Amino acid sequence: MIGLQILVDGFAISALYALGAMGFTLIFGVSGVLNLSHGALMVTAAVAAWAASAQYGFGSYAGAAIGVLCGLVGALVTYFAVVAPIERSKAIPRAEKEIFVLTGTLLWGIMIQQLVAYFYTDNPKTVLPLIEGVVELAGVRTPRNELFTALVCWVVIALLWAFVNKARAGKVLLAASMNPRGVTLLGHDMGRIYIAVWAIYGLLAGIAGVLLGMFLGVSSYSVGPLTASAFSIVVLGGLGSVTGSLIAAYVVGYLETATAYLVSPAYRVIPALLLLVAVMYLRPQGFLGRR
Amino acid sequence: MTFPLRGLLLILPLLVVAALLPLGVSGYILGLLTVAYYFAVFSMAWDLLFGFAGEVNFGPTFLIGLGAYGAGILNNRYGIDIPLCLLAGTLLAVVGGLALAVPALKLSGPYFGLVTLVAVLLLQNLIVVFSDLTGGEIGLTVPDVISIDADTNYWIALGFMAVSGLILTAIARSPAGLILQAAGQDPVVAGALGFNVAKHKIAAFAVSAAFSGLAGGLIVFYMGTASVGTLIDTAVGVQIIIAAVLGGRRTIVGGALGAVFLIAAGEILRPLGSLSTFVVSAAALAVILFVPTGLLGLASLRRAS
Amino acid sequence: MFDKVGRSLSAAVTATLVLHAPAWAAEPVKIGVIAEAQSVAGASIPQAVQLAADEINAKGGVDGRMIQVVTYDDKSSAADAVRAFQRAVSEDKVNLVIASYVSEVVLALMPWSARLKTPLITPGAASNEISANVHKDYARNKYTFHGYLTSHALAQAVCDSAKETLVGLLKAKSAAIMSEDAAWTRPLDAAYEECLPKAGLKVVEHVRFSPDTGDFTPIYNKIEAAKPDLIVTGIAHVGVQPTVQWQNQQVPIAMTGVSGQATSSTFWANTNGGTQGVLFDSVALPDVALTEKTIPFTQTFTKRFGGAPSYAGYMAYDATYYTAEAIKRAGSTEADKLVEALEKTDYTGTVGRITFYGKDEPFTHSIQYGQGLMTSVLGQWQSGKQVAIWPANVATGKVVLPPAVKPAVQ
Amino acid sequence: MTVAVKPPTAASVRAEPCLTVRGLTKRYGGLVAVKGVDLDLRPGEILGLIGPNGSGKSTVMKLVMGLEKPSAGSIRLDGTEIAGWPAHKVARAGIGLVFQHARPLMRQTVLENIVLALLPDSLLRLVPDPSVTEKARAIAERVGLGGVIDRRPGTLAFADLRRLELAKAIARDPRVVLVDEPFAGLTGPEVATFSALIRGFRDEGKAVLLVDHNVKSVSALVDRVFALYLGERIAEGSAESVMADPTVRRVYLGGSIETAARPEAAFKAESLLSVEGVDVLYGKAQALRGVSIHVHEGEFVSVVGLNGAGKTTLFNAVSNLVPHAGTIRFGGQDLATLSPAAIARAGIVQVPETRELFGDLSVLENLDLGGHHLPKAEAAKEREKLYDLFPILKAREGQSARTLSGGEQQMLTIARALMMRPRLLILDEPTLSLAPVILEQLSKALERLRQTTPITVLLGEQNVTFALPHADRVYVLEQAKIVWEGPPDRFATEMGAAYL
Repeated sequence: MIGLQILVDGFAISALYALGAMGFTLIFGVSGVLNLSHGALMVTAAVAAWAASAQYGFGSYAGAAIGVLCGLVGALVTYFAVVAPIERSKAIPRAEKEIFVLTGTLLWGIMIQQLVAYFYTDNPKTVLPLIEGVVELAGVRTPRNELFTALVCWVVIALLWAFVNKARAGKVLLAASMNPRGVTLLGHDMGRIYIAVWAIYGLLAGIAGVLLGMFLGVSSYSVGPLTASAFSIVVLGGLGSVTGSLIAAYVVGYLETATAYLVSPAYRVIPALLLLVAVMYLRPQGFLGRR
Repeated sequence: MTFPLRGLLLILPLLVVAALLPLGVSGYILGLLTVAYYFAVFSMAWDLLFGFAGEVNFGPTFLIGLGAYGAGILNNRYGIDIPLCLLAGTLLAVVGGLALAVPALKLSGPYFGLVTLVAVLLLQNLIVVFSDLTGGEIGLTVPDVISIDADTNYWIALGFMAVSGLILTAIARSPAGLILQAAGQDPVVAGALGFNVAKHKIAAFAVSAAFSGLAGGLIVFYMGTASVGTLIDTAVGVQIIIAAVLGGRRTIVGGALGAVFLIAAGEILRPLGSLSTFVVSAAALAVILFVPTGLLGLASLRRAS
Repeated sequence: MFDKVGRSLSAAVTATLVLHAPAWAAEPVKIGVIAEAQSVAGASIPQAVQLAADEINAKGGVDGRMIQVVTYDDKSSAADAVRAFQRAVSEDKVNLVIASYVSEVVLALMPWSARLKTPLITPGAASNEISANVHKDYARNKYTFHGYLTSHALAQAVCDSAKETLVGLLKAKSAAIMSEDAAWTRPLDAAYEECLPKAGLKVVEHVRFSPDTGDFTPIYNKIEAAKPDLIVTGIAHVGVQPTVQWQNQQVPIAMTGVSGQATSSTFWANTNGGTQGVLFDSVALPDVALTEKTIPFTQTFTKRFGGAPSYAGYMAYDATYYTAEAIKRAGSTEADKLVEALEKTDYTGTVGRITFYGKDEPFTHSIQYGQGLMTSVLGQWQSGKQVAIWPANVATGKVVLPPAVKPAVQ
Repeated sequence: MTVAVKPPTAASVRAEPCLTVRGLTKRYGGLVAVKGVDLDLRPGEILGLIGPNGSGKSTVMKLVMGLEKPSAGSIRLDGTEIAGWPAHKVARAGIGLVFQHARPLMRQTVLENIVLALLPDSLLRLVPDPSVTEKARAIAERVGLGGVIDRRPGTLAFADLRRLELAKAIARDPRVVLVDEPFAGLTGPEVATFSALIRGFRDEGKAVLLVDHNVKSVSALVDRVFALYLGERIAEGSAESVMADPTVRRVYLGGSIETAARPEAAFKAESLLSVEGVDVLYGKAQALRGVSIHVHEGEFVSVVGLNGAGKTTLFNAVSNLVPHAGTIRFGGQDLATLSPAAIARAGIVQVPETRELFGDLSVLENLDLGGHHLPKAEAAKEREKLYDLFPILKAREGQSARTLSGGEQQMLTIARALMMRPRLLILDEPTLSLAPVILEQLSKALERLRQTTPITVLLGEQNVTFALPHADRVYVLEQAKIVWEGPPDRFATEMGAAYL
């Protein structure tokens, strides 16, 4: 019974982790950027969805759409206002672009966090779920919302997979993540590819944020932990490997759930952190990363 | 090699002015600066790792926290004298520094950054889990403090910052520091020149950890309390990093400048309430985008041209 | 929106002169207020103190001395609070400080209150440690007053209210304790373990979870597996998430206890109504006449600041009044005399009759708990409103079963 | 430059070797970069280790220095086994390396860079030693850096940066000096100065290993040459004998040459591509000097030159991948303002030396990415045509590009570029480290392309045999300059001898 419960409960939370991390790894793969304002963008999307539906009286569907849109806009603003200027700056030596992008997006994330707290306080908020009620799943009572979350996550992941592997435009993104110079020589401007990738990232972060808001709730305090968890999952899976992130999300999600059930909810995150440290020592490139 | 001398001539008057401040400035401002000076040491110690050893440490607060809690717990639990507590805290931080140095030698860039971040998260979790010993999220109160006199505390912090800055600058500019920079900038070339890159980096970690840990311990015995929120939280680490980048990377002294600047800015912007953090972050972002060399870099740029 | 911006700005202004005291008047009494302006619980503190001070000043002040309030925003950070305390004492020369609802912050301030010999009252931190520290080293820490109930007393209130209202209704025989793993919940949980059985509730499960927890499914499943009739909480860091998930997962067990966030008036909106049926203990509720002072205060406060006071607001309002009385009794704002006078406090405020435990009792300088003294109110969220269930003399409604809880069968 | 070989001094021949390498092997996954190399180096001797790109010469150097760990074999320094030691131990044991690309500490002065090389590996050196500084100044004077001693490397001229590398080597005072491409990017007089400095090492009794692409550039300096190809020794001996060696000549020049040029007058008068007076600077190094070439529509033009002559730089300038001075026009349009991608879309498609395939994608997917701008049906048609040209690609259609052999990868790269229907196809060193039999297939495919389509091709090659047969016109690029232009049949008589 407990095994079954772990199986059911771990599934949705892991799917959510995966969706959150996927966009993060995608932009790293294509543009080499680790976006430390990731958590702030997810929270922006969730709080926007909450505010739209709970405060300004839009319906829950319109609210969710507004949330996702805010994620998209936030991601593009992050790219144009923070990342692109750093990458283009001549005053920053090439070898130091990485630390500048990290610090820059980190500061940007703090700015977003502060604005959210300022306008909507730092109280946690939950987005009104699109579907309510519970179902019995092999004896485990599961909220429909949890199933809905898992379902949406997987549909989005599948769409992303299909886009990248099947659609012509998506193939270019995949190719760009393997060899940017190669796609340039084939006549694709990396500048436009970056914009496309950030847009996709924004959509993914927005969807993940809104789902998180419905499933677990967010507050401006969630910004740091959300970024840290995406960062950990992505590194664990192998930077830039979308499949790796998916696997890592499930490993972390189930490890946390199992710890909560079998050991104690108080130690929930500790085994995952220890695993991460162990993997870094033994296999620094992560599960599916290449070096 | 004339720069250090000139730098000293520039800094000495500043120090003299700072030392005389208690004669004319209120206790509150002194208290503010006291904290700023300890943060200055955090930033300078971080800069030794980043600017010279080339290691991006996202978890300066891991080392600080070890020093602070190591010292605080001994005093709180066993009533051991402050100097011994500080020593033990510093040693604990050095051990933590060595533990970070091991992955630093194997990993690069974001991978190492993540390990340092995870170290902070683990420490944070452990403090909450072992709240019997650590006081958990409500913090640890130490019975003893160094002094309750604002002036004395201020002078101690100022002296500590000056001495730390001097030692760290001396190390950074010494022949050993030159080797460290070579190891940080291009480990392959440094190895080919016959330098054991690992040895020098480990030493840098130990030194950085010692200063971070000692400063962490001192701040505990200044405030009379240690808590996750004030010393370990990643937000604190971010502030230390921002201070160093803002002041000017690889200058050591820049970290001190940045730390004082940040705390002063926070105070000046206090009327903005919660927006003050927003404004400070925005200002720091603007500096990063437009003056990547930081405040000191800006100054030296002027001089060069 | 503009209203909100204006409010936070005015709350953040560093020092606010209350009344333009006439030049010939006696030296004013200065009260420092340190709290986070951004959080709902914290923002009420300076507002309530201000309100009380205005009222007292309008009636001629304390022996002719006007009360002047100086506020500081500590962003709930111990370091900021210590800095603010230092400034309050050495720069702004305040006579007494009312500070924070966060135990960490108050514990960090305590030694400073001792060192700088300035009385400190917390209107909302619960940790037993605060008053235990006063008891342990009275000579040193006597300047701190725990102007709120201790965790121990809070647990007692939860047990008392459960015994009288829930046990019968739910035919409850057992309970599960669910607390965030934090220092403040340790004494709370210990007290729960002690008093729940006395209330006829066997403790069948005790879950402590990480305050960072986002997904509460495992916790609820674990609790359900133990088949308790009641969940007793000890949560403050989390609140919205466990409540919403309790509702989404239709956990068929009623939930009561100490839930810091549930006392806030915005909790219904933040949980999208997920809090329907949630029971919680609070020192006061907006529409509940604990004393004749409660409702007038709530109304004046709401009118002036555009929202109901938080629990810490009630305590801070009362603290200002009993401080004024103590100053009157002592005839001085000199710290030791003021402490002595404060210890003799017997004041009926908005939350009940306030008296402090003496130096020989384990929780020295914390507010005495008990019927006829100060108790807390058991509230329940019902259709967007906080309804008082217990004590019976102030109740404004009856318990309704949460949506997922089935009525007990004989 | 004339070939003047100095006879080895009697002493150096007789001396015992100080560095002995036996059976040195290095594998990277499945690729064997170095196969059982045996090599001796004596004190007071300069040995030239030569080989084209990808021959494994740099790997040998890295293995000796300890920058890579050998898979098998032994490296002895004066009898001590040092194979597998970390670089810093190797360096302390007495081997020094002069990197090809200057890698100074950019934030320190020239003097500090030299001081660094003089320091012992100690943590406790906290006080500067004035005698070290004095010594560093003396070394700076010796290599000709006396005037710039307080400047940062970023402000130095290219030759001075190279001097700095030598100064560091001198400071270390190793018994064995490894020099990677000593003369790359230097002008004639600078080469002379550097040669003198390197001879200085020999005269002090040090053993010197010069690593370079070809014999020509080092022939004046070396006592002996060791030629490496595909990780194995192909010749060893005096510079003359190695240059005369048939294997070496085949590797560098290919076999006999037949040409089938069409006269320039056969093409339209205006050029499709015209490059005029293009200069490229890599930091301080001049990679191209006033280069002008033109290509007519339908013409097949080869640019031949040794590795490092500037061919890749020229093509990158055409694609606007490197900043350059001068004008480049394509079909009358100035390319200066176009992005690399826009230039590719305009019809100039490169097949880069590095291939730039998408390793994890299949052959089919790689091709489809090339045909991305075409409607799907057109792309499929184009693909069938290319399968016809390179049948092996059809057989490998579903395989990921990473798993292809080098030759197959090269064919895929060309096919992928052709999918874009280029107006001008640029082929950069397509023969790089390919086996002869593959070269033949590739050559046939190119010939067929030339015969059956109106394609315009600009080919950059070191391998003359591959470059000449298809060419209508040939340019020779040497040390960043075009030194010869003419039809392929005149190449052998006018340039053949001096080329290698």
